[in-house]
Amino acid sequence: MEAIILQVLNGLDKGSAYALIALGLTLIFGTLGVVNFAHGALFMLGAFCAVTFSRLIQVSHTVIDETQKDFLGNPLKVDVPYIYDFFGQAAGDVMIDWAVPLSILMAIPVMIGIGVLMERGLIKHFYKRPHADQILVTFGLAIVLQEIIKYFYGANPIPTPAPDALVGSFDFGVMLGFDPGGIVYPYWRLVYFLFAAIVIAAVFAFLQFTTFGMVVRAGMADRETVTLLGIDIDKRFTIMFGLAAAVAGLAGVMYTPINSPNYHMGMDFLVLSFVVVVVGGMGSLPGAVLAGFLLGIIEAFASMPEVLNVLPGINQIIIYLVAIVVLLTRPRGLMGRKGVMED
Amino acid sequence: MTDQTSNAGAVRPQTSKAEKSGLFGLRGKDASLLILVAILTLCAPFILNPFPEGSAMAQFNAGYPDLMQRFVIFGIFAIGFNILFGLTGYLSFGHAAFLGVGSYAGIWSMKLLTLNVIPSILVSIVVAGLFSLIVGWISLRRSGIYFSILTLAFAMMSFALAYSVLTPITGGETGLQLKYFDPRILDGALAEGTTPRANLFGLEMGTSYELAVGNWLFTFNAGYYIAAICMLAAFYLSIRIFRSPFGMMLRAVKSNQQRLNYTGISPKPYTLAAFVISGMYAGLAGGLLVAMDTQVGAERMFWTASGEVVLMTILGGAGTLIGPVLGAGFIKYMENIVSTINKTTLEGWFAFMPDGLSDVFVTIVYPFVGKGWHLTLGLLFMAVVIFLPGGLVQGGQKLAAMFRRDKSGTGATKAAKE
Amino acid sequence: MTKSNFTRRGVLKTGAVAGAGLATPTIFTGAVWADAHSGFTNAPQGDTVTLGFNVPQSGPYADEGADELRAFELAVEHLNGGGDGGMLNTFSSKVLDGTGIMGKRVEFVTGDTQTKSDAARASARSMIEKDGAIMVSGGSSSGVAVAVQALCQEAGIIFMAGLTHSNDTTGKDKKANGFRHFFNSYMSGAALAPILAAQYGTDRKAYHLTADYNWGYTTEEAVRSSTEAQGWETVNSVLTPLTQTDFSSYIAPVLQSDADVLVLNHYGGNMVNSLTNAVQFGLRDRMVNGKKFEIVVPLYSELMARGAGENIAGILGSQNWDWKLENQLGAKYAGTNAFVQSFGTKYGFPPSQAAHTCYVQTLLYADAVTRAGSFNPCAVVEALEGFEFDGLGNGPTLYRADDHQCFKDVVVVRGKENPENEFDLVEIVEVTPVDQVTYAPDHPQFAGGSLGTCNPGA
Amino acid sequence: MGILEVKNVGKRFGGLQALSDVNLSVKEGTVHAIIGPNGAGKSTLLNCLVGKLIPDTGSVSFEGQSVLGRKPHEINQMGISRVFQTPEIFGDLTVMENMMIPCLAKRDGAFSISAYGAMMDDREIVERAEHMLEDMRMIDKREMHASSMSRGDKRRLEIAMCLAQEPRLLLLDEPTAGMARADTNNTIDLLKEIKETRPITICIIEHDMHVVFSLSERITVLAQGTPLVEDTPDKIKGHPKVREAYLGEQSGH
Repeated sequence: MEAIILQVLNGLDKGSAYALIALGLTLIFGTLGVVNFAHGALFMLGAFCAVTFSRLIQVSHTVIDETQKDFLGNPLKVDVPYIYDFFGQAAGDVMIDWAVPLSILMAIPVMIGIGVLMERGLIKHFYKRPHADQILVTFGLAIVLQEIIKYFYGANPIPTPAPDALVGSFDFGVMLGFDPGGIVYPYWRLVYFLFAAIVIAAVFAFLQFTTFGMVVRAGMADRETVTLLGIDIDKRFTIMFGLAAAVAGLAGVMYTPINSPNYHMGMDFLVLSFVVVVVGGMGSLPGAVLAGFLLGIIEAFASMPEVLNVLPGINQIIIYLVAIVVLLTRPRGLMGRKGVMED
Repeated sequence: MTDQTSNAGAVRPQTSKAEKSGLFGLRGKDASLLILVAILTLCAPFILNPFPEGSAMAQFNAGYPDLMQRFVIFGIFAIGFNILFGLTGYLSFGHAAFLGVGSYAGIWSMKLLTLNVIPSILVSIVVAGLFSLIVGWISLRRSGIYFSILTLAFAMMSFALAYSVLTPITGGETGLQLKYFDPRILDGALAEGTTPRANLFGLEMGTSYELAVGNWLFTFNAGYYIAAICMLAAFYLSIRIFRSPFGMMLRAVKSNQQRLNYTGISPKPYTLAAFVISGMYAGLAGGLLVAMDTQVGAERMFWTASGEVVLMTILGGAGTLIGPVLGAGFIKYMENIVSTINKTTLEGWFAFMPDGLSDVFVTIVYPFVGKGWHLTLGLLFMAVVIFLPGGLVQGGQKLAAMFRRDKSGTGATKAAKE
Repeated sequence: MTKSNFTRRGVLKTGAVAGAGLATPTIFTGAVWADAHSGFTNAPQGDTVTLGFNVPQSGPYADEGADELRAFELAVEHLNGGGDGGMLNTFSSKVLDGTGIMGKRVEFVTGDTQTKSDAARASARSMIEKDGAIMVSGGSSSGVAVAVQALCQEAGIIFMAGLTHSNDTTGKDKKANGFRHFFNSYMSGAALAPILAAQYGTDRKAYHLTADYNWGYTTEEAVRSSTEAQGWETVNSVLTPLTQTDFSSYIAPVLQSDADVLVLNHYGGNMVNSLTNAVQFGLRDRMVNGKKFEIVVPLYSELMARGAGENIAGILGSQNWDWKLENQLGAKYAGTNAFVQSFGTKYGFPPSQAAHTCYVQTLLYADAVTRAGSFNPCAVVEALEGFEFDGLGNGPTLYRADDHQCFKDVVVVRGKENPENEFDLVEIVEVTPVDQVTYAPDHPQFAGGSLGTCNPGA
Repeated sequence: MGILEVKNVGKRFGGLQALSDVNLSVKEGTVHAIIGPNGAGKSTLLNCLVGKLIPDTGSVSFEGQSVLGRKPHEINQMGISRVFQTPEIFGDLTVMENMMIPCLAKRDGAFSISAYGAMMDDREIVERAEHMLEDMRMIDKREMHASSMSRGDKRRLEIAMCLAQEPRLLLLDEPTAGMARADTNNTIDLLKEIKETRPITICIIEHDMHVVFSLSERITVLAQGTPLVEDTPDKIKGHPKVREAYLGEQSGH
């Protein structure tokens, strides 16, 4: 029982990441009709916003400490962050400790900026071009973005820990009446799940309750009519792109304490996020979220030793197997609409 | 010299008036294109080695057997992919699986039957064809992005299984290689410790003939020529398919499936046939890879490998005859040549400059070569698709058009076109 | 007309200077050069010799590749008499004198393996066919090492493996032309087991998470058999996909089991992520059966430790070499400081074990050629087989003739609780002496292969 | 016994009874029009005839054979061709190629691989297609891309493609919808010509009464999913039930 609850939690947690990335992807994919292979790169850029932020607030000046030696026997150079000078050591340490959550403040404007820049500078010119051209240009862009990150940050993963208060895990089971130690779950993963839930809810609320959102939803359903109504759909598409980039970026920021970010993490998630979007159904936001959680949970269960003993290797293929079964039984994924990206 | 399908079927009125077929049943432009490609392929050892050995530019020479083989083999792969994607518009994102399955089949044929490459290539084609029949039969129930994801799913499952659970059959991480103690029922046993080598009735694939002209060294490699002949055959066949009723049906599938259905034609068998044909092309490419270099690793089925052939085709010009081959050459050249340029090489190039200046140049160029070759590749993808929407072929056409405009009225145009 | 399986490009490449004197282009057939080469692939002509350094420059191991490349460049510099000479000064064999190899200046070409066996072979073939490399070295995974080793065997040149840890490289896939200085899965297991028993007791229950590919299998098998020999029990072992990034669903069942040790048979990104996830789930602070829960990582690397950050604190693993060896354990490991000194001076930080093994391999090759008096691969093989040496940082070492594997002490390390800087993340716990990690050439974990005979190529 | 017999056909979409108890008999060699106000179920009925929809109840038979359960291309091969409301042609192909495809379908059936011989070497098909284009006075446009033609020409091409298969029954779904008056008249003339020169039955769904009354010999009026009356055009014109059905909604027609 504990094992099952734990795997559901794991599934929800994996699912949150899938759902967040897929949500942004399907906003672009389903509304703008653009196959965006650079979406994984946006996720990666978000993660590196966190890395950059925590480096920025640790920008230091060097003090030579004659009492200590480095590995070659020279006097040791000690770095003192400027932030100590500004806020004092105690406040500075707190800020460095909370760098990841704080970097959300930086990531939102940066990611929206990148998204808008991408759309205005590049994607805009590709709305009318064939999907093949969109694939080529966004794939090229994804490579360029990740190579730039590699140039500055290297290829190795960069540890970006959660704040000390949120490190460690939480005995969930005791609350539910299980034995202590039965269901222990890391704080940060719970934070991630809650965060994802909030972002997803915010995106849905935005689309549901604002005029802007209504127009966009109308545009998803029938783009031509909306254009005929004299609404400047282009401008809205730009904003949508910025929004999608921000969602992907935030997913990346908060993901850094779970797994150390590296420059190709976007590519690792790219294929999976396409699978999630398509299983959810093209043009359906709830579909993307549902598929994200569904695939997350199924993946978690497939990696249980009990399952693997019966079906060795099922963990290798389960996501793809589920995708095939879903697409064969439901022609347009779980909640897809007719005619979106079907030709 | 290169033409797009859209006006490819483009049959001029006079040609339909029972003009007798030209080269192997090809007419006019098609025949010239085939001849041109044949000349380029057969003279590749010269064309790809324009710089003398030992010179600073020798770095850019691509006329060594391995790369030449890769050019033509991935050319075959892309030509086959183009039959599916360029004609029917169905974007398969899992074609590398057929290449991989073909390779595994090929190496097992060399392990179990004989080191001769002919049976091995045939086995590759057949097995890849059967596998693509199964995958295609299932995946073609859906269209558009749903089809792409189904093929992707099959390919990723193939990769994941080959890398892990199927290790006894595929060798997993370390891949499959030939051993002297493999059974090989059609060949005599090899002496202990010898290295088994793929051959064509005794002619080993690695055999090379070297020709030195002054400082130039040209390598004529048996394996390359066998692969090149396969490529020419594959290219010829693809022209025939493009021009055939079958090819027209495939373009009709891309254009309007609804009308096709109401014209009494079932699109599915046509797309399935195209899928299987392109799967067999992939199998041929896989078989040739094994014949040239007797080793298979599961990575060649990873999704990035499937993505690569998509990029090759689009980069060269999807739906054009020669585009995919150009795209394949372009990407493989970047991968194999640009990635080997290191700092020392750069310093060599800019050595003629004053110290400070050469450092500046090295610093500017360095991020784009060697370990930064991916960056250059990404930038070039974007540049091509932004400036040449029809791919490299369109670039060629633009150049040709410029050339023609310059010469117009001189009469040279006609001569050049003949 | 001559038949050759691989070209002798080196002939012309270096002979070009002479050829340039010809005013009119003359057509030669290959036969003209027949008397100029000495019966093996890429025999160096003129006054230079070309080595090929094939390392991952893109993909997840790019940083490790970059470090290997730094070491290669340093080795070439030292061989050509540049710098401070590094380990040439401490190497027990004294034939290398800083004039290149046998008086020929060492040049090198580089390539990108992308950590894919296909790409690695393509890159190696370009070095052999185009650049006339006489030896290929480098690499960061066993898949690549096995693939390139087989290629070098076919081509008739020497392969000096870089970082490759799977038993297969000198086990079922061993080749006469290939040599491995790095240690292997078996040695990791054998070195770790006694120390694990000493540190954590003999009554332990281990849970293995294993990367689902060859290296993972051999490592798990090695660690498993040697810990079981110490009295440990293996309660479970689960295979994880190579492409996995989030290991939470594999870690959670560990909490449900009664295991008190988690062994992570992972490398690279897998290891960074699985360890980070395991620590997130509080495994490091967990108590089971009244014992403190422990995590073990059989193969450690500095770069992975850097990626995992503070999560590695207190976690045991094994290494081929560590830059602090000589400082902490004395002159037995001479060479270490000399290497660290020249590497650190040139690049500003201490070298990784991948850099060390690549540097040493290059020196060993150069030394073997010089001792053999020939670049002929068969002569080199003969010179390296059974070669005993010292002063290259690992203490006395043997290149065993039976499988071309180096036998030397294995370093057992532990992640530091409070690292002082990002290059000093592990502390040396103990060194397991060489005789404890030596195995018979026909050990079952290495069965199924044969070296074959050396191949000098054309 | 008509060439097309529709008996008791019913079709339901969720809560909407689109068709109920439809009976229809189209006599061979006639032009039969189906008219009715918007939402009367005309298009649903047509889709049931060509296999795009499967009726919930009843039967549809063509020349005595049931069409139910057959796929659209199979029904087409039985001898029924369909013209769409917006012309459905192969936009990326040339006019000549557009023409050759139905010729091939006629000769080779639903699927045949001839991947080797060049299309243009197939004398029989080329001649047949050229002949058809000449008939339709489109031969001068043979090298044009179909998508670049005017709407009237697209319609003409689509009809030509249907005729090339020599169908026994031609179904037309509002063939003049969205056309200018001149194009409409051209289309009427074309259809008249077809009727006179070919042994073919035509079933037409149309809004435009001008078209209906200039062409048809029998008219079925559909309202709310059931046939109201079936008679000759003259009788339909003054029929009280028809007036009733149209009045209030679209008496303008």
